[in-house]
Amino acid sequence: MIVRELELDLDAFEGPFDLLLALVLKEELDLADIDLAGIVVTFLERLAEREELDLEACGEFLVLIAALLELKARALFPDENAELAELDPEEAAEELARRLDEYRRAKEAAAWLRERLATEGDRFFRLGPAPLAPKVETPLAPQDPEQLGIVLRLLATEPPQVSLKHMALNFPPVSQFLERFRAVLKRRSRFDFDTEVRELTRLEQASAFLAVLELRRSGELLLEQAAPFAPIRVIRLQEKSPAEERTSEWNLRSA
Amino acid sequence: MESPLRLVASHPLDELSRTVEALLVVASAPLSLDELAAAADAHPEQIDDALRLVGERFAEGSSGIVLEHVAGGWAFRASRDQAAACARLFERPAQRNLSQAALETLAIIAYLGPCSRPDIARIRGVAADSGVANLVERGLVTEAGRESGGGAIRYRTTPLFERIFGLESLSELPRLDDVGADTEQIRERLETVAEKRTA
Amino acid sequence: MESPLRLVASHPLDELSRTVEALLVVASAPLSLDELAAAADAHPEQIDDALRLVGERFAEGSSGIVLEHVAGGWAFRASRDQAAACARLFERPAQRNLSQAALETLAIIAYLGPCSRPDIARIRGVAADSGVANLVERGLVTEAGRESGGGAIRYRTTPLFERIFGLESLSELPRLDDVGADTEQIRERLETVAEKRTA
Repeated sequence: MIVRELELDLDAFEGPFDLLLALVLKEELDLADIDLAGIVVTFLERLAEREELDLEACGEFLVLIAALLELKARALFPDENAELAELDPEEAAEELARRLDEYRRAKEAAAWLRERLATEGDRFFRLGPAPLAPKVETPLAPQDPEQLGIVLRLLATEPPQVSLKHMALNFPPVSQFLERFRAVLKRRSRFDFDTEVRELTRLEQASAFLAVLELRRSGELLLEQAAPFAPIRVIRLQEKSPAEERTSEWNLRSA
Repeated sequence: MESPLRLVASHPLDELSRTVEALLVVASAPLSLDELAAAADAHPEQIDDALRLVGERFAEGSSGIVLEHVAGGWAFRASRDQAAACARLFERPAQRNLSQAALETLAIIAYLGPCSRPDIARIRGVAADSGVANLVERGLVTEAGRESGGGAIRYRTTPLFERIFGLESLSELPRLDDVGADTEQIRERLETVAEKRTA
Repeated sequence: MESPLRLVASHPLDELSRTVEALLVVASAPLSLDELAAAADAHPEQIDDALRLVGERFAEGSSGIVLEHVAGGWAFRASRDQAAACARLFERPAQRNLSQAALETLAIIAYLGPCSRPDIARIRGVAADSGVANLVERGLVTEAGRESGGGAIRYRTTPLFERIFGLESLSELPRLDDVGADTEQIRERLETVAEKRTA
């Protein structure tokens, strides 16, 4: 399966995954409008149609979707002092762009190598020694036994911590929060998103927010925010109250 | 070889080209100009001249054996028009059957020079363990020491890699900096988003 | 190729001799008449004729490469008058330094006693074994039975290893009290660190 040829049929986009990536990178498509969960579902469906698990496709897909998720999460929480990388938004943006670019370079270089392999495939040469050549034996000079102790000691030394924090983006499943918020909305007609997720890590909060967006998309709730950075109110949709009323109600209660 | 006063025997060019032929037919890897000069007991410039002669004798179209400059040295290979016969003699070498993942890993190692599995994983976003192991087994990459202080093992590409891909050296890899403009674009876009949100 | 009714294309002799040259220059073992015929897609009699032509082109005295008929078939070799140059190519000065991989592998086997390739790879934190075969070839380590239950082959160091490292016996290895009091402790320590390294 070729991931970049994955045919997508989303609300905001219809076409191959590759085109979607290109449009996102060219700013012609706002990631905020893209239903990433929909892409995952499409991929899983295609995957399920196959008899064998295509690990390579899975790997490639994970890289791409993780990058998109990260981009989307960053766009949604640009002001958050992201603990996941301890970078300020600008640095994070730069780091992300750099990494996406690095990966794209690797892919381009790989494409070049593949082409080269095809054009150079008719160059045959001998691997290994010639049939009638003398055997080479390279004698080893005397060695210092101290070297053995040194390398073993090095092997027993804990390696310096490599920061892979930004690699370990374990996005908790959005579905977990879908269930949770549905349950909350059964008990209460509205809740304060910030309060609800206060105890969670930033990553969990990101997932939780994606879940809330998903519920809004499916028409199960409404979202409200009085001003940028004001608390986000989540309101069960069945409740038919005009926006103004809800706002005033909120003001009354908070007064 | 080390002595600056060593007298280099004068070789009629023809004789020297026969020496070069002999050395190349028994060598198991491409030989550099210096290696050829040392073995032939001649000056590198003389070897250069001899190689020209050998190259004329063993050229694509006129001979089944072809002299080529590859992987930092000189070597014989089969002429391209004999590829079909060679393919019947050999299985397609494993080195030429590379998955997309393997090619990406190889590209990263080739471009970044010695780099570790965490480096590769960071760029590809997936664990590089089996991919690297596979390339090591095929002889396309090899260990190149550790990161400082007992860190991860680093890897580099081998001369075989250059030979398989027909590269005279790694510097023949195309530059990829034309992508740079896009980085700028992506960064600007991300910054714009950030500004909008914090405004 | 297996069909008895296969039509053999008619090869101008010159073309066929180029095919034979190509096959011989890529082969790592002498090729029999039948092998050459199969790969060249020609009749053995035609190959016989082509070999005569190749033999004339690559003859002692006129070329540095010489066609030779040996027990297993046909192969190229260096001409006799180039023996001195070839000897210089293959005579290598004693190697002074072992690679990081070789040194680590030797140290692990020397300190921990018989180890399998997976053991070594795990402790070194590499995905693939690179180098045990090389150490066996050099006579520095040798097989020492299998892991219990028909597991992987284990290796131990040899008397040559002790001689090269100037040790009367393995008990003379530099002490590693700071790493662990005995082999078991050292092994545990190495395995703990290895896990962290690959985590």
